[in-house]
Amino acid sequence: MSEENVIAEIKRDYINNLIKRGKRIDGRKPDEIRDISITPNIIETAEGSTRVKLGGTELIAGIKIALGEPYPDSKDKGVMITTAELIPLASPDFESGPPRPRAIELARVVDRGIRESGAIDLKALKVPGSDKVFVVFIDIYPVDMDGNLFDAATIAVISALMNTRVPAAELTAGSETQMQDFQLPIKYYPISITGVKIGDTMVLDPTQEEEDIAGARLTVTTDVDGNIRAMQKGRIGRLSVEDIDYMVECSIEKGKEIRKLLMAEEKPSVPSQYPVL
Amino acid sequence: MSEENVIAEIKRDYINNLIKRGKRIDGRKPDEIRDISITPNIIETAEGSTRVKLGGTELIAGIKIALGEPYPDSKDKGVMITTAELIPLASPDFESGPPRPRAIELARVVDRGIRESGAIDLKALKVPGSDKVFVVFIDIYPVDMDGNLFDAATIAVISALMNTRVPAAELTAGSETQMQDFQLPIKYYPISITGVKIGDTMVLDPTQEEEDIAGARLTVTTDVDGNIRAMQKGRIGRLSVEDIDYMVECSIEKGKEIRKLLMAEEKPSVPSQYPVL
Amino acid sequence: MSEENVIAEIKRDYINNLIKRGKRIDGRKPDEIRDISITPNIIETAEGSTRVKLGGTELIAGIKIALGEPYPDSKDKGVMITTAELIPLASPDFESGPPRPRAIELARVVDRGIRESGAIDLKALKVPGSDKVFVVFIDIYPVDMDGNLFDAATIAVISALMNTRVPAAELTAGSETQMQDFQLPIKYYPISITGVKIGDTMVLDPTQEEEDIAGARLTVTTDVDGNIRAMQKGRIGRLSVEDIDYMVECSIEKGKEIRKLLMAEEKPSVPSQYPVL
Amino acid sequence: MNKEVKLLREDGLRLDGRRYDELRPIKIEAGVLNRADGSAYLEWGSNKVLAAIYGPRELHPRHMQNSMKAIVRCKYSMASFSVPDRKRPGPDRRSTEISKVIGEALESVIFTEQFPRTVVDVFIEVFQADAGTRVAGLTAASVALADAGVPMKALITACAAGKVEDTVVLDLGKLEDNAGQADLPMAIIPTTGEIVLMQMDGHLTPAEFRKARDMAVNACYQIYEMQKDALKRRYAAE
Amino acid sequence: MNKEVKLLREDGLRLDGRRYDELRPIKIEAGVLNRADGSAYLEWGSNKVLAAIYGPRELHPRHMQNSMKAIVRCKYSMASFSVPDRKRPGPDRRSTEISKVIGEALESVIFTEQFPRTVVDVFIEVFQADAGTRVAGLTAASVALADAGVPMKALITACAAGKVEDTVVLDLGKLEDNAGQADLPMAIIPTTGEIVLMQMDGHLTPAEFRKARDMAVNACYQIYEMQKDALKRRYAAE
Amino acid sequence: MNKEVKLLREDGLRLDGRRYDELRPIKIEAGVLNRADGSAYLEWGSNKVLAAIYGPRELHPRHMQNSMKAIVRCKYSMASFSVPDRKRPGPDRRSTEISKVIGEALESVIFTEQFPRTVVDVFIEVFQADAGTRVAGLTAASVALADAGVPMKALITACAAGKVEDTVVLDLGKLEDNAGQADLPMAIIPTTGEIVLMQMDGHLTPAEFRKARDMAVNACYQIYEMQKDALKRRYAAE
Repeated sequence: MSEENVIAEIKRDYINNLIKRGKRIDGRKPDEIRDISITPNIIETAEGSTRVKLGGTELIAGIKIALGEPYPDSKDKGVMITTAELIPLASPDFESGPPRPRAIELARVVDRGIRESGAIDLKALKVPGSDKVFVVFIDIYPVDMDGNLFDAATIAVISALMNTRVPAAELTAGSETQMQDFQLPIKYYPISITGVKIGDTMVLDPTQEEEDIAGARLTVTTDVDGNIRAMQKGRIGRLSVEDIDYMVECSIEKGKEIRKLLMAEEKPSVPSQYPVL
Repeated sequence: MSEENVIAEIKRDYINNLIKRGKRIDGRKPDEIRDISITPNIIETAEGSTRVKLGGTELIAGIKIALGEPYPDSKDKGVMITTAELIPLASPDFESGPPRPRAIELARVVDRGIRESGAIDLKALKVPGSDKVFVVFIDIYPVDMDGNLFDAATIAVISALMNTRVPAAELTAGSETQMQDFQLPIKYYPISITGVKIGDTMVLDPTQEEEDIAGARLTVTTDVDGNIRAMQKGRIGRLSVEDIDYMVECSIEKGKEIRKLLMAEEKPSVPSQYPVL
Repeated sequence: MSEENVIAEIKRDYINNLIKRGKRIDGRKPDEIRDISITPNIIETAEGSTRVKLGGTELIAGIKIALGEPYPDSKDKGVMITTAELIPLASPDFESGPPRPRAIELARVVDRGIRESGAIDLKALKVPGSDKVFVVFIDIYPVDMDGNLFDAATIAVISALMNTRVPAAELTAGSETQMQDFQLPIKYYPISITGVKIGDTMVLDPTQEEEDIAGARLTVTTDVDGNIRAMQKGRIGRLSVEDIDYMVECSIEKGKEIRKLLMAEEKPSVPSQYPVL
Repeated sequence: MNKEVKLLREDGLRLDGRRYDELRPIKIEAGVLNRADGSAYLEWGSNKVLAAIYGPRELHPRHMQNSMKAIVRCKYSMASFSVPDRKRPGPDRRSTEISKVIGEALESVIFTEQFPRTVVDVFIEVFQADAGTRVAGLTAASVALADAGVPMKALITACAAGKVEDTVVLDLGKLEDNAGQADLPMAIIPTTGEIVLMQMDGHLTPAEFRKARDMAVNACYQIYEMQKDALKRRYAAE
Repeated sequence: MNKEVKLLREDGLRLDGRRYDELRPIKIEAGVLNRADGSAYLEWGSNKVLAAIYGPRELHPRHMQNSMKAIVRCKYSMASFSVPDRKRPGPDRRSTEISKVIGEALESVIFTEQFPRTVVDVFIEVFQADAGTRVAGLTAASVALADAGVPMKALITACAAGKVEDTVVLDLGKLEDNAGQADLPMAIIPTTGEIVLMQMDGHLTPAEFRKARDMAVNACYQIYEMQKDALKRRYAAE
Repeated sequence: MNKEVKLLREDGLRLDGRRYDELRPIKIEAGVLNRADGSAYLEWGSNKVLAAIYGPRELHPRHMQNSMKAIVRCKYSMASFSVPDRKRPGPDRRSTEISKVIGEALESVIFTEQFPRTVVDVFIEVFQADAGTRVAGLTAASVALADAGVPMKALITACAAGKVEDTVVLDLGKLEDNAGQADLPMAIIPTTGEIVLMQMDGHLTPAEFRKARDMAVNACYQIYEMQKDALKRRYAAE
């Protein structure tokens, strides 16, 4: 066994032993999530944007709006496309190149939460008197990866959508149906909560160190009514029925707290390491 | 020399010595082809399909029909596009990823046999009163690779084309030229026969083990009139003029037998290892 | 240190010492460029073409013209697209595959020289009475790489553009605005001069051996009026302000000589190793 | 979701005549391919799926090897003619995600520490697609792994439940999937009841979720018997 | 170039109120990321750029290693929402060229011989783009390299000058860049005055070129102070 | 195939004045490139083709090496301006197949066992294309291999025959190829008469096939003399 592996082994045992006693390396309880800082409107070139810090994890979501074609089977609805780029700037574990499974899973799980909860009123994105619709491009860029991208991304995306202005005037300029700019219509506010299994314990909002040694991961996205909109089990490992029921509960409960943060006019903000972005 | 190479060497000698005496490892004579089982209409989502078993080699061809644009230099003709995917499910020698030379050669040789023999009446695939034509997508999927994909693919494709129904009613629905569904018009029935050179002998319909040690490969596609429609020499190695003349003869002769199988109302069928597909 | 590295080291020292004494391995002075042979009209399938030999470096530029769409922000102008393929035929240092940074840099630096000097009168490439414009495809193929592709490419491209005939009759046949063929309108004749720093000396028009041991590279493209149209510093290394001023001077001066070659009705030609291409 | 499609008939049965908790017909056959180290063919309703295993085998290039355990690679893909509109060959985002979650589910039961530096390749090819290809593929792949003799803690078994017209039902068919309100594909280890794959999208109350989950888990036990049966027939044939 | 845009006001100042030789506001902060070995955030006018360093670290696959020195890899890229029309993710020809010249500029001051067989990865991400992203990115990357403790001969500093309405001006903004007559991005080693990056396109007489060059070089010295300041604040914070 | 084009004139000659069994003009020159280990330039009618050889040289990455023999890699490609409509750079399916069959033909005569673990790279670039680029490319590549000193059993030589207006003719030109009824490109080892490349598409009776084949083989002997001549001139020049 290499020296590197020995150190990893020791750390694994240490974290495991802590968690057996209901403790975590950063002092949190297993069901405690890290401080969340939400900074909307940070990118002027985007139609909507938000930076989220979730403990040491930092992530930017940006929204761009364009004119485009609807899907053939829903011609009266706008289109929403979600992409995540795991840029290697954010972590030594991310590599350059075309999107890999991990980035695709992240984008698709966030997308399902937004889409299945009907967060965006896509029917309001049809251009009247035209075959065109507005296309909402949601782009997710982790910039500092310390675990739990799923939840950070969902919060950032919902917040960015909430502050998105559809530049309809410019996009429909010169056409027969000149429109006014309008606020992107958001109907629901899904929030995801993710936990990983370490030993026999479900640990919420894991850090990178915790993810490194964790077994199964479960993400549960719930809506304002406490209903489930999306779930995703990931990573190698097994969950019990009880683990899952517990995560559903946590998602409903913690979702309420996070939704409050999102709605607050004054966003809470942990001290920012750098001033504006 | 590694142990693996030693075993390969021993097998090579064994097969070579057998063939010198006019025998093959599976008991066939050099000019004997394996049992053929043709099972048409196995895929309901395809417009046409056939599974072929050629000894231990198994392969599925599927046909899809779509509306599309004709080629600029033949605006009155339908379009035919042939693709082969050497999915790694079928052989340890196949790799994931974009089509490699071997898959491209397979698709193009099968395509030439079909195309050059005028097997499909492409003129019947123009949509009357429209710029559009029907596009015939031929897709070839080996699922178990025990040698001689070329011949298995040609048989499967011809059979699948024979049982292809053009869904013209659905594809032209709502246009000015509403059509009825019709059977894909097949005019000719090209059959390819492939042999490889082992030592001084041309060996027909080689197994994987035989391909592993063979020199040159020659595929000859002939039509119902005994004329040649396509040829392809492949692999590293040399052929004599006599080898080639012999393969032309074999193709004409064996082609007749296989064409009979194709035309038989009751398809012969070797016992299927699994029931339906 | 491997044997290969030792030999490289010895050669490096040798070239360095020569240059300290104002000499070069092929007998040139540091500010001397190699013999240039310009052979236009070598490819009949191209609308314009030129082969350039610059010492041991040989390169072909070809021009194709097609109909296409203008850029949205300059609807009254033709389009010019420059591509370089560093085909592995030309050098053991070139690899197969999609364009790599080096090929992209070459194409973009040549493109900027042509584009920024307004060499092609793009306004003359609008098809009257149509939304279409003529697209000028410039393709650069080094075939033998002995250093300084930038300058060889710029000369070859300018020469090829000078002998390009726009096949307007064929391209507009059948449309409402039938045009006559015409000569591609060339307004300016930018020439680039490239030098590399070896030790403390700027060495013009480096060979491959010189590039192998050189530090910074600077390319300066100047026009007929002695003004600067494009510059590109490349490679790892540093330049002084004096180095840069010197290269600007060289570009203006040598540019004049090369422009004379381009304009000469009888092109000078070093003995060609092979007759026609 | 199109509300105009009626998915439940007046007699309370589903469009295809099934009860709310009834599976579509399933057939499994193990060991159907010659070249693969293990294989299985599975039909589930109108789904037709092949799974093949290669390995444990040496992994190249070497710097991809893990010195502590085997790598499990899973590739789920759909034949171009498996769906109504021809699918372009090559992986898309959907199949990439499905490959990932199926591979992780399978690796959860493989004793990968027993053969470090190697790779176990799992290939799943869908030749005809109805709804539920991922649970069909995973169920087949699990049998194929057993057929290949890859050391596993247990077989795993997959099934989906969902919601149509406000009713929780088992194993959605294509029409139900397209017009339904929720889909919950799952995979469990029948011998322990643990969950190794779970995805959901749509709208479920916590009570509906528990109902759907229990329905899918119960169905897994039925399918597990078919998996074991296929393997017994396979061993008997040898 | 559109001649109808007026870039200089009647009072001789530029559209955004700057003098001809005035920089846009610049903010630099070092050490802003947890995971990277070194990092810097930089705002320059409306440009918002992050740079991160990973390495020196082992390079895989091994046949890419250089036994005599470290490899420096630079990847400059723009977030999809950093420009008015959404940019498709993935490298394009422009960003490939910029990555190349920035990487070469940086490698000109790194002591690569000190850590053979390794790679130093430089990642530059533009989140909001105004004109001048390459000089912004390079200036940030240089600070990030220092923050990472990568041994360097010196910091490098970048700035552009250009020409608008026949006037040589410093640090072109977006409107000026689009409608301007020349752009000259440069990077220098402030401690020696040597040039490590220089690109130009447009139309400059030799005299205009020298004027623009000197203007850019002088501005680099101002920016150099901000770089050192950012690093001092960073060390002070530790 | 367009039946309205007349390919044979009233005097029995072909559109370009050739007899039915007459080759187009061919020029071959060996050793035309400095950097390549071997090279040849060939004109054949209006085809203009360069071939270059690199190797035997070390193959990376190492796990691609064959410990028993050299790998032969062949890349045939067409310059973007070599055809009437600009060709997009990069390999297409046609050139991939041609690369494969040419590479296999060449490897049939190379003593690859003499230099295991290496690679011999064969690059063929078509700068101007008339019909018959693959036989032109293969004929050039064979000369280039000899020029490179790669140990070979023999030179190989390629030529095509075909059928136009029910007549078997040698070496189809572009018009004949487009409107013809069959094309039969072949390559032989002139010293033994063995065939190393053969492809056919169209419609030939067995008798026509034999006639076309013999015509192509006979022409190969003529071309073989030109190949040897080019190599002699090359050696004389040294």
